[in-house]
Amino acid sequence: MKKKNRKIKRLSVFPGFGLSLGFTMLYISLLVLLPLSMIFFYTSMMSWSEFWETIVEPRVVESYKLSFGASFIAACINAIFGVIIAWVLVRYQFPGKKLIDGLVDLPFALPTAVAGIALTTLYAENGWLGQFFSFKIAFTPIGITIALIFIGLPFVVRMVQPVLQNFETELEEASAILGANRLQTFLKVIFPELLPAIITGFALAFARALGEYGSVIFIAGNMPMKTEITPLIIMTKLEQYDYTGATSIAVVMLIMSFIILLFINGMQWWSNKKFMQ
Amino acid sequence: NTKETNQDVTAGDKKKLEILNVSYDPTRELYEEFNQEFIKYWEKETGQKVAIQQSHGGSGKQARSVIDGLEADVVTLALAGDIDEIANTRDLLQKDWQSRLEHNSTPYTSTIVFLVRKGNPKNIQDWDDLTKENVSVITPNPKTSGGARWNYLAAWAYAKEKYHNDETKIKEFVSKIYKNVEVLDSGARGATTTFVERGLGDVLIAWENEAFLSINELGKEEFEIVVPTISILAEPPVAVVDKIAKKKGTAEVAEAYLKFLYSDTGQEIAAKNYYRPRDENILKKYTDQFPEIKLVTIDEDFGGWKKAQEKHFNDGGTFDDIYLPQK
Amino acid sequence: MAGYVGKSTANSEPFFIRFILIILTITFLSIFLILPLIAIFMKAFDQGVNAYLASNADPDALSAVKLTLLVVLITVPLNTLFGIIAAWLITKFDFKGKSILTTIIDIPFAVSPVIAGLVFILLFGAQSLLGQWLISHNIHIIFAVPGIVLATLFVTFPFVARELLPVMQMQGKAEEEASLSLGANGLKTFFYITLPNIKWGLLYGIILCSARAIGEFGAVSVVSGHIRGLTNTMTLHIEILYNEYQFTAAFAVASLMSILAIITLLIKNFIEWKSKIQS
Amino acid sequence: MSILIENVTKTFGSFHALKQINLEIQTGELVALLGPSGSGKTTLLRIIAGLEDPDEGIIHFGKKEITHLHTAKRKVGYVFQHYALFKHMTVFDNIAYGLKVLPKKTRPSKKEIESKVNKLLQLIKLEAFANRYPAQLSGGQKQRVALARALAVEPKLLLLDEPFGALDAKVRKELRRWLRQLHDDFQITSIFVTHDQEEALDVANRIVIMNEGKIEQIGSPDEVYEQPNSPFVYNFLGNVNVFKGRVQNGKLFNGDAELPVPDVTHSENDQALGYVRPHELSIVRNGSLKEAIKATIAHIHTVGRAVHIELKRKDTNQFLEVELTKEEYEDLKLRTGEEVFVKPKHLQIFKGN
Amino acid sequence: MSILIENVTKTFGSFHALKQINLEIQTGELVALLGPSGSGKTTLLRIIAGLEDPDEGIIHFGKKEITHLHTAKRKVGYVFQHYALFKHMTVFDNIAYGLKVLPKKTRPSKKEIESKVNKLLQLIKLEAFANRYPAQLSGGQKQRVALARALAVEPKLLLLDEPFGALDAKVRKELRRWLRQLHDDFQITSIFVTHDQEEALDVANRIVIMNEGKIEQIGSPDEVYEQPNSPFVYNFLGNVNVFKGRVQNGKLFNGDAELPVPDVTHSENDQALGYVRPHELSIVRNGSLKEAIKATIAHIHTVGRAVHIELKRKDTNQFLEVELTKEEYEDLKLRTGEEVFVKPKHLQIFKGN
Ligand SMILES: Nc1ncnc2c1ncn2[C@@H]1O[C@H](COP(=O)(O)OP(=O)(O)OP(=O)(O)O)[C@@H](O)[C@H]1O
Ligand SMILES: Nc1ncnc2c1ncn2[C@@H]1O[C@H](COP(=O)(O)OP(=O)(O)OP(=O)(O)O)[C@@H](O)[C@H]1O
Ligand SMILES: [Mg+2]
Ligand SMILES: [Mg+2]
Ligand SMILES: O=S(=O)([O-])[O-]
Repeated sequence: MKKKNRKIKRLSVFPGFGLSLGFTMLYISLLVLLPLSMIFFYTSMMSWSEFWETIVEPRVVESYKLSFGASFIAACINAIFGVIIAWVLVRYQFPGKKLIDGLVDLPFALPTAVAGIALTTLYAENGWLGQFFSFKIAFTPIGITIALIFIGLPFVVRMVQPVLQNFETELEEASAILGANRLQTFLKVIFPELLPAIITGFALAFARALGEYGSVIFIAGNMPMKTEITPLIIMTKLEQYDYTGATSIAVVMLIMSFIILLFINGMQWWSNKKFMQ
Repeated sequence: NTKETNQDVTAGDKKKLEILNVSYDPTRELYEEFNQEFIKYWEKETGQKVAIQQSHGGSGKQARSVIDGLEADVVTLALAGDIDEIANTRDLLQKDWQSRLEHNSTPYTSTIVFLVRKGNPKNIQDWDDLTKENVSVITPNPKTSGGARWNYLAAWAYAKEKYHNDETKIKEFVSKIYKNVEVLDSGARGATTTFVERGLGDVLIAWENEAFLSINELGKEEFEIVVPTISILAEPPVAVVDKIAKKKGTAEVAEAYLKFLYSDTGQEIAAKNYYRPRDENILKKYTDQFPEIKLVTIDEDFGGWKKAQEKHFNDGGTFDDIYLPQK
Repeated sequence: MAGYVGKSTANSEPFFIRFILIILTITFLSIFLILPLIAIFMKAFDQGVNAYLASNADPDALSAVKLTLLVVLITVPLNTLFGIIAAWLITKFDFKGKSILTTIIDIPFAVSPVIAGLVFILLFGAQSLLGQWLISHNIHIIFAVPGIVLATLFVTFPFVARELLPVMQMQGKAEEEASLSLGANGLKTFFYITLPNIKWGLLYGIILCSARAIGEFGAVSVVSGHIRGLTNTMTLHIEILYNEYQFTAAFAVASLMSILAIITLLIKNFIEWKSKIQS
Repeated sequence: MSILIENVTKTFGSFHALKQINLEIQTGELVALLGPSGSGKTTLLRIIAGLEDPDEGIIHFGKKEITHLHTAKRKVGYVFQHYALFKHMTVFDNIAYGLKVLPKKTRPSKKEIESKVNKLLQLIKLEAFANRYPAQLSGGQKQRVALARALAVEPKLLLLDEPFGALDAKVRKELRRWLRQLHDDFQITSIFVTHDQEEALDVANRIVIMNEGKIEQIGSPDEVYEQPNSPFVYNFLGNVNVFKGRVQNGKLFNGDAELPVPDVTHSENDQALGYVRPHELSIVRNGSLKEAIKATIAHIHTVGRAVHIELKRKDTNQFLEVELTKEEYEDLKLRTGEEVFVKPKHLQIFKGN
Repeated sequence: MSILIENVTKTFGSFHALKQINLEIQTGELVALLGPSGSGKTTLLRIIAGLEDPDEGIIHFGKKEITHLHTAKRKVGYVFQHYALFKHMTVFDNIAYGLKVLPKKTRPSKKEIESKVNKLLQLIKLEAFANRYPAQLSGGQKQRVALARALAVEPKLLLLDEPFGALDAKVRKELRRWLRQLHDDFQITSIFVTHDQEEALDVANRIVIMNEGKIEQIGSPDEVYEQPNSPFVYNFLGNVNVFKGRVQNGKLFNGDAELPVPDVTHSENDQALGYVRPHELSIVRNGSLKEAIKATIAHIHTVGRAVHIELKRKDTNQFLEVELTKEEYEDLKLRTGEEVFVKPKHLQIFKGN
């Protein structure tokens, strides 16, 4: 007697699927998707050619180069030093380690404008650090990069740290027993394991740096075609009551960031797929 | 203290009268003093208590906030253009708002001067000196800062006179000045900081009232003010945002508030805060502070804000020409 | 001075490499974190302790502190609730579009704070239909506390969820299933089993979320309206002070925020230390 | 409580984890689910517990159909593979949990709970450990706590998923004995999962052997060990020597050997597999070349009174395993490296290859 | 390569993990380190591999002292308990790793590496899996890859830490056999850690039994099983029945029983423990009340030709375990619940309690 059951299938023994799905979707829709849709809505009021002209204007293009370039370099530096810092914080013992570990999150908590002003104080030509350099730091792309390093610093460190903490030391030992030296072990065994975390941290730092405004404008110099970042251009458009112009550039930035995040997620998914199943 | 008065009233009787003055950045001390005087005045006149809320920010941003729904009863901004924008995009006040009060609806004015380092080491006396090759100039970006637009137009006015309206030469002259600009901060305060704190630049182009402020706040011993031969009359206008005031039932008090700026008390307070009062008598009292300069006006020399904005500051305007690679 | 915390001798680097790496770390962090922090405090005390105290006791400063705390008190619980529910949804159930949902949660990290503020202006501003309706009904969202709350919610949105996701994923479902099989209902299971297990991760997320909520500037600046004593948060108050040439006062308030940040970080370290002791 | 499982099917995506499972378990039985990894044992247990919904089929507890009843209402005791103890609760609180979450009306008083938990603590001999946290217990102790926790709610049905999975052989043995006693004392129906053949044979009244989502055989330990009904079961239950070849004239042709086949119900010329357990092989010094297999002794080791001998066939180089008693072994005086003959006493033939 | 370990001591903080370890291992031996959890097996192995530095003592490989030589230079093969395969490398790359990281001068060419790895893949029968990642392998396959990886560098010494820890009984058996063969083929010295008594007895040439950081006994499997030199070893190696009591007049007084003690080198009135393995007990239907123990049969189960019988003593309620051959069992016609008498054939006495 084969009996097909027609009752509604439970999704899981865990309760609250409908409720949590509903709440999550509602919250995300109201708080993220609906507001974000506005920039697409405003942009759509432009014709395609207007849109195109706005986003490829030489000053804007120059600012993309600067923003993407400086963000990329900052994220790279954060990736490299993030790994070193995470390594030192996890593996070594030295006085003041706890303090340093705690301070890593500071850029999240400090108002970005304050950070910008403080960094400018340090790196201006007559600043504490700036005076020791023969070249200008503040008001050049270098200064911008420094501000972006500051605000993105926690991402890589905090992503790599737990992975390193949970790293099976046995893998390192296996490598050592097989005759590898420390550098070989790091490059061939440890680094590949850290890579997903580094990439995620890099992506988040990069995305945040692209959008950063508050801390950068103080140290940027804001010279058109030279040290003008894209978020500043957006602000400029707003000052001219050009909402659609501002949103169209914002759309470009958002889509690029989104693609980067998606790409990173895709890579993660791909590597999981490859190694894990 | 304004703050306490505000709170008193907010907490006080039901028929509370409250107006919001949306202003631009460096008017805080001016209005802090003025509001107290006005509250006293209004209570004496009508027996009503009025509370005044203040908002400060970049002029353009403030205008945008009003357009987007910030319920200002009065706006006291840096540029007529900003108030025009409010009138145009949302019809919150009539298009001819500027003719409703005396002196172009500008109860106080200012002008553009130079701030140089003590002793004026580069011997900067006039606009010509800013075009010299070894002079480094600090001024904010006219695209993001309302004040900076006055700077630009002042330079333009000087060149216009010098080159007798030869547009190419004027442009070349202004362009030379801006080529000397080392840092183009997004706002006036940023520029001042760059000049004062970072020690960058030989000269800061600034509003007269801000130049005084920064000397007073940041060091009388280190800087001095240089007045050029020609400058522009900077007219920060004021207006009642009619529709909002009407809705809130504050039209009367708002109108009175602005009119009070023209009173002796108001003019005196403006002068004390380094704004040039419109009232001749009071201005005379402060001649030490406000030397005479030949001042052009935006209406006469530039055909009003709208035209000036379009010609110089919109995308593709003369300011962009200075920075964009020549085609 | 440079000891090694690892397990085995085979896994340690030569002394000079350890030394160099530690020096590199300290130098890098000094340049990028500690010096800026010192700069802030130096500036804050530029005019002495009294000026410092006065700046922080100014009624505008106090009302800014109050508003900031109010915003934190509203946004952090809301985002915490969301974070828990979203993490529950994503880790306990399988459904289509899960990975997209997870990516969407990341989006606010990638949006410029200025844009984050702007979108709320575009949505609720007087130029939109919704905004006009709101104005005609005298409902104030932007240029009032709700707007500031919304913008802060947006910017701090991913923190708790992001913190909880890996914790709950690692946690697995076994203990909850055990609880259910012992007859406990969903709510009891959540409060007795799930919550105690994720509490440290949750607190960590809450602290990061609070830190960002306190420190947020760009987005809040756009929607605030900057009305003195009403809609200025601490960061906006700092901006205004700065714009009025009151640098010392600006940095005094900023140093107050750094102290707040450092306190949250201390709490976090304390929590981590405690959770280490527990396990 | 008796359990009836009818036509239960479960898929994960396109993967069939369970295929048409039918199983009846009597009240008081102790049934072992045995099978290789991935054969669906856990899935079946989870479906019985209500932690997973079957795609098809129905389940009865006693006379009641409970196919879709929520797990919280089934009142089964479930002991999870990795214990799933509540890490943040003491041993006492872990055991008391099921009582504490009862609805107010049916919940025992605090005192009653306490006395009940204390009784259970006594039963699992962990009275002194009541206030420890799971992290402070050894594997065997954790296991007992998990059991006590499941028993606290007085379930009619106890489900155990690889309860002794990660334990030391000695501890394992102890717990097994303890489980059987417990089961006898409480007279509850129990199903336990294992992939350890010996454990299943040792503990259970009845064994259910699963493979690839299907039930291969159900029977008493003796039945499944002595009369496996498929090569899979033969292979899976303990050690076995396999002879692959062709059946002809009542003989299995394998390598150089021709092994006599007891009952020739098999059609001639069939490819076939002959199965012999190690104790069903004997070693002789001289054998007729055809009926015995020539092999070299590779390894000898003694466990208790059994001697395990590993031999390498001369003809195919394959290994054979023989189990002798100590007496037999000493009689033969076997030594590593020696050449001997191996003879199956009993050969079970299955068709196919 | 022979290994000499002299007076090796190791502490972690204030905890003594190894106390004065002395051990000599001959070239080609396969030695099992056996002991309960926490007894220091892994620590000893790690010290031999150079992963841990001893606090005291010296270690020789052959004639060379290598106590402080860096692990990378010891050229030992080490198989970790949980395999420690490189997750992001394929099976091929895992095995090739040790060759690829050789200094340029001594590194074989790419082709040589390839052919060597392929040979190893053939050896572990995973040719078809060369391009898989560890996550795509079953436990047994992973294990073999870990072994191949260790063998690739042609170590003179192979160290294995619980190599079969987490595996299925059947897979385990297979791998054991394979390991022994490998060991014989390559003639390398091997030390492997286990906590499974049977495994140690099955695989090793010699067994080292450890307890609390000390070596309890060293000997061949037969030696340690048949002649344990301490109660600990007796207890630890497989099943044993313990009789606790007082020795008087050549008898052990235990419960109601008076069990004859073979050699009375023990002083009278001593508290003592008597140990009997299950196969050293016999069951009789009638017994003199004093020399035998009255007990009820609690459980019977058969594995192969052995029958395990569990009995509950009438006097002390303790459990006894007896192992009979099938023939003996069938002769006696025992049934669960029956009352019988149990008699030790051989009683090993240790002093103390
Ligand atoms: N949630 C799931 N999603 C997809 N496949 C699943 C899921 N749960 C189990 N499976 C698959 O179903 C099959 C049976 O799994 P199950 O856990 O029942 O095996 P098992 O017999 O308990 O094995 P083991 O001895 O390894 O525990 C496995 O192949 C497993 O991969
Ligand atoms: N790095 C360490 N720090 C402190 N104690 C340690 C460390 N490594 C091992 N120990 C302790 O030393 C003792 C011996 O550990 P070891 O790992 O050698 O045991 P084992 O015999 O291998 O046990 P198992 O069978 O559980 O693997 C244990 O009590 C363990 O807790
Ligand atoms: Mg399972
Ligand atoms: Mg170990
Ligand atoms: O200060 S921002 O967050 O807007 O950069």
